[in-house]
Amino acid sequence: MLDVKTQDLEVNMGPQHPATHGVMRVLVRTDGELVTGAQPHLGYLHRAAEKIGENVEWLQYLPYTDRYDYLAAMNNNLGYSLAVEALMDIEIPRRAQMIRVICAELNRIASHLVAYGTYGLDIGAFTPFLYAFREREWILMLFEKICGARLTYSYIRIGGVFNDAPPGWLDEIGHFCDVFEDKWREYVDLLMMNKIFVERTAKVGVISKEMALDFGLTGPMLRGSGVDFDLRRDCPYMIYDEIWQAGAYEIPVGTGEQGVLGDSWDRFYVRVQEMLESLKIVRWCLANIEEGPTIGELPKTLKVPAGEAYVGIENPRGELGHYVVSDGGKVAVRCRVRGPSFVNLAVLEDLLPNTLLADTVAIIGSTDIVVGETDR
Amino acid sequence: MSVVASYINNIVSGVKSTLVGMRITGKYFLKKPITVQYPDERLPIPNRYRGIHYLEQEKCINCLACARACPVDCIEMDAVRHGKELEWVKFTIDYQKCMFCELCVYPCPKDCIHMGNEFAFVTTDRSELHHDLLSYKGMSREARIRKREAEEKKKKKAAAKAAKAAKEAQAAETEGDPPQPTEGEA
Amino acid sequence: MNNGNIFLDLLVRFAPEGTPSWLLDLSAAGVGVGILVAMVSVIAMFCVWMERKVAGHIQCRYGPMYVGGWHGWAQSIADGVKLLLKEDMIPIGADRPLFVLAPALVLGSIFAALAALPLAPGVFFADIDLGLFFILAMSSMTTIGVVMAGWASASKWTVYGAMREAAQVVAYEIPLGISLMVPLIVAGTFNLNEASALQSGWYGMHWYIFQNPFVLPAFALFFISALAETKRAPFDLPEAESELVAGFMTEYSGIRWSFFFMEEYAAMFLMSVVAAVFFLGGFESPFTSLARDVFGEQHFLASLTAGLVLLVKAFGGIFLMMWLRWTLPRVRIDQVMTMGYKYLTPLALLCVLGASIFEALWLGVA
Amino acid sequence: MDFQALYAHLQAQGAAGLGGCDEPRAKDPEDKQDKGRAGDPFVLVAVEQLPAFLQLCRDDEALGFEVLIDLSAVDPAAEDEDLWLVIQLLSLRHRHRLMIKSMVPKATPCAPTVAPVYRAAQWHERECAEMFGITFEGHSDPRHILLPEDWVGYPLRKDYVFPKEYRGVSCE
Repeated sequence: MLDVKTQDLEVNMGPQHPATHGVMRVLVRTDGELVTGAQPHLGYLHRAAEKIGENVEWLQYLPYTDRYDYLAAMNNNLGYSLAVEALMDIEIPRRAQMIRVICAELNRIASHLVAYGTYGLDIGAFTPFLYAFREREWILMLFEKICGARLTYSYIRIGGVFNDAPPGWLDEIGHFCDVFEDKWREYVDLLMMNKIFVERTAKVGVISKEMALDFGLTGPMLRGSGVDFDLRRDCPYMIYDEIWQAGAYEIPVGTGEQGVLGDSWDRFYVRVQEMLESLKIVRWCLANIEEGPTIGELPKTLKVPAGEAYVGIENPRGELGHYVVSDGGKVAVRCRVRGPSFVNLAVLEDLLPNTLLADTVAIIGSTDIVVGETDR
Repeated sequence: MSVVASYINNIVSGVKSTLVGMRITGKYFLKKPITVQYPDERLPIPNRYRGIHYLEQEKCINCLACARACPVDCIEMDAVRHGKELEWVKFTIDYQKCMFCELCVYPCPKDCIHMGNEFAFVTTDRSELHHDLLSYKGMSREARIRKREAEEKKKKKAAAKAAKAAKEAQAAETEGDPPQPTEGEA
Repeated sequence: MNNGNIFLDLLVRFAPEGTPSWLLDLSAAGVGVGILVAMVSVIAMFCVWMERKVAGHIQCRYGPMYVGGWHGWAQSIADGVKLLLKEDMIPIGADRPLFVLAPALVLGSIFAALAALPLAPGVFFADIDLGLFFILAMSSMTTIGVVMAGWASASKWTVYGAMREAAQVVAYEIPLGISLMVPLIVAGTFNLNEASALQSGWYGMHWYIFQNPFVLPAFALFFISALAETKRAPFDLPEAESELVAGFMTEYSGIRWSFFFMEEYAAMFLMSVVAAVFFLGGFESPFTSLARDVFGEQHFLASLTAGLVLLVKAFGGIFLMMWLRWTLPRVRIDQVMTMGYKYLTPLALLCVLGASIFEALWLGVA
Repeated sequence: MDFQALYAHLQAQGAAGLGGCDEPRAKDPEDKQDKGRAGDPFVLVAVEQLPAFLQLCRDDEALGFEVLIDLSAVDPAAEDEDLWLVIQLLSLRHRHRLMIKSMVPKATPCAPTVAPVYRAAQWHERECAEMFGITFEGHSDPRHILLPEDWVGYPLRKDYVFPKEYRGVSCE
């Protein structure tokens, strides 16, 4: 028999490649269409956020938190604020907590909409992307009304939120919730249940439960592998526990409905379902919100007692952890950010080999990374 | 599921989901687009929009609170103080650095720096991004008048004081007391 | 008498006495090619504009709106001018002759294929008895150009694109050819003019898809195969912009790139016309038959109506292709192969079998 | 389990390298210098014993820490002699967290890799190594992750001096 052997081809996917969602490089080794090895290279967007955190005052760091996961800046603000508040002894007014939850959950919807749209783009469907952005635009407009920015909100601050909701804002959200549910149905019909989409994503990039835990995956990546764990319910922060007790939302978990448990489709469907659950949380908050102050009693200059605290919150992409160390001064000693994208991306090294080149794109898309966060 | 059944099922589900998708895209094809033609039409900008700053210079007291609050140190301000009145030298924001976080707005004790709704800030020259917020340099007319009035008042006061002191001195002299050291200043 | 080229006819009629016949032939060919190139370019440009508008409106936006005034009708012209003026770049490592030749080959073969298309009853560039055969052969030639382009660019992405194209076209030529055999069985001719004329009964509704129950499924199979042939989504794997950057044309820019672009739309038009002629009645429709009755068989208005009917049908097909493109995700290469070999080919063969049996019984009865 | 219970359990299990714990406390009103300590409690573990300790944390049924959430380091001050290696663990089953801290002397910044216990640690260790100059012994892929391979210095150390230029590009 003839022993025909072809040479492996090393292809650089990125730093400028449509499928890497930013400036990330995956060095892919291929044998024809078959990927035999992959190595992610990061750091193209490294902006030294942690070092900046050690050089600016507590409150001044807030705008920098917007910039690591720029698709979910509200959640980043929230994570950082909660971490600093864990060191301080302040009471957050209830209305502020409600507004925080509304903003965080709306931002989660917006973030998942981008994830949905860009995943469609990776798979080759362009139209769902623009439909998703249409609704995201609405959310961004709502944010624009409450805080004046569309992407880098710097809205949720240490001690509460910067502004109270403008008049009529909550009603607009109610309207959005009603419309969004119909649109959500369309997303599912148009892309999630499309035969080609299912064929492209089901049984592709299967992450078993053990693998997910070993790699420290969190968020939809973990739940897509069938692990029923959500920080909002299981390590509750703010008023999420109350909302859970009220039975307002559920935690979607991957079921392996279209293929194998833990495949790309499962991960994705978890995200899509989460949009609806977030909507329920927003609805609950709208029904229960009361008048009141939106910021706790803070000294004029922010003083953070010495100590260290780690607070992890459920970011759209997983656990966003802030580990802050203070020596009682005006500036943090250490401001560690545990970005979920960074951790979730590590799984690629093991996931990509022995898939097709087109699957590579599908798998990278299904991890739903934001490069601003992996590189910080 | 037997092979044949799954074969047929694949065809049916493929055709069906394609038709479902085409129904949705077809529906939107017939609807009116939601986008606006940007330079001709513009979306309304909310009140809280964080655009290019504007300064109520009359109110500003040059306290540097905004400059200190700025995470990127992009605000530079300088004014010479004449009593209560300010002679403005500069108040610049470097929009190459500014990240529109609004942190400069909150600490202002006089509520005089705001973020406006202007966002298109296109230049061909980087130095133009160094934006001066001052509407006038030096002192405003009102401030000058106030300053002059204050100075006149001061002069009058001083004159009155001097006159008073002189009177007192005179009185003291007539009383024959030794002169006091404060007299020399009058 | 029609000798296969109306331009030659016209020239013979108007040329001065004593012109040598080779000159007449040559000039007729030149005029024909000129008109063909112009026509195809206009159609391709219109298709590009149409694609952008269709995509826009499907995605809740307008698409081009400024250039030219009304709904940006001149956008394609402006783009064409821009592409002409762009720097012509050839990568250093590229195989220069092949790199230059590839777009020309792609565009040339698609033009050659388009030459066999009828414009109206009796109006055509070339009346070829094996017209369909010629079209299929010529449109397959584009693959060679694409593979050449992919190889000559000296880039890894382009090689991927080229290999995908080769594999895909080889797989889909088969169901494409077989599914076309179904209307051929009904029609009994390869000639596009004749095939169209054979559908004129039933007040212009005697289309092949109504003549035989197996032609309709064959039409669906043909349409899917044609999508793959023309590299249209969901089979746009050779380009696959999210995977292969831009596939085989990654390294092309300027006017050379626009040749590939034009080829895509010309191929769409070609396939739509073939579909219209062999499945959807060609020139025939109630309007055509009405026009024929009113103006008379040879009147130019009747011909015009027929030509317009074909054009409308062709653009209907193109619209369907666009609609599909903006609805569906892209399939993976192995799924493309599965679909071609496991689904389309056997189903097309079944259709041929069914159509043959039906035709035999029908003829037997009649 | 709350922190006290966790700590008691760790002690009962004789966890390798366990060297005490630290809990937040209020400011001592007597002592003017004392700032108190806010935030979360943590356990101190000898750095050489980290893999064995984490192994216990992962495999012990009552502890059940399936996930290593974070691994990073802290340089408390330029004059301090130790770096802190801080690990966050999370148990999905029992819904509790644990912060682990190890002192890594700046003189010999070495720590054993914990990637064999938790695969998640691999990338965190790479980041930690380039940012703080901690060598993780036995690490399978000791390349830089965020910084270029030829980056000089450890940026998150407090005594780090910002470079004037990098490869001819001015950084000022």
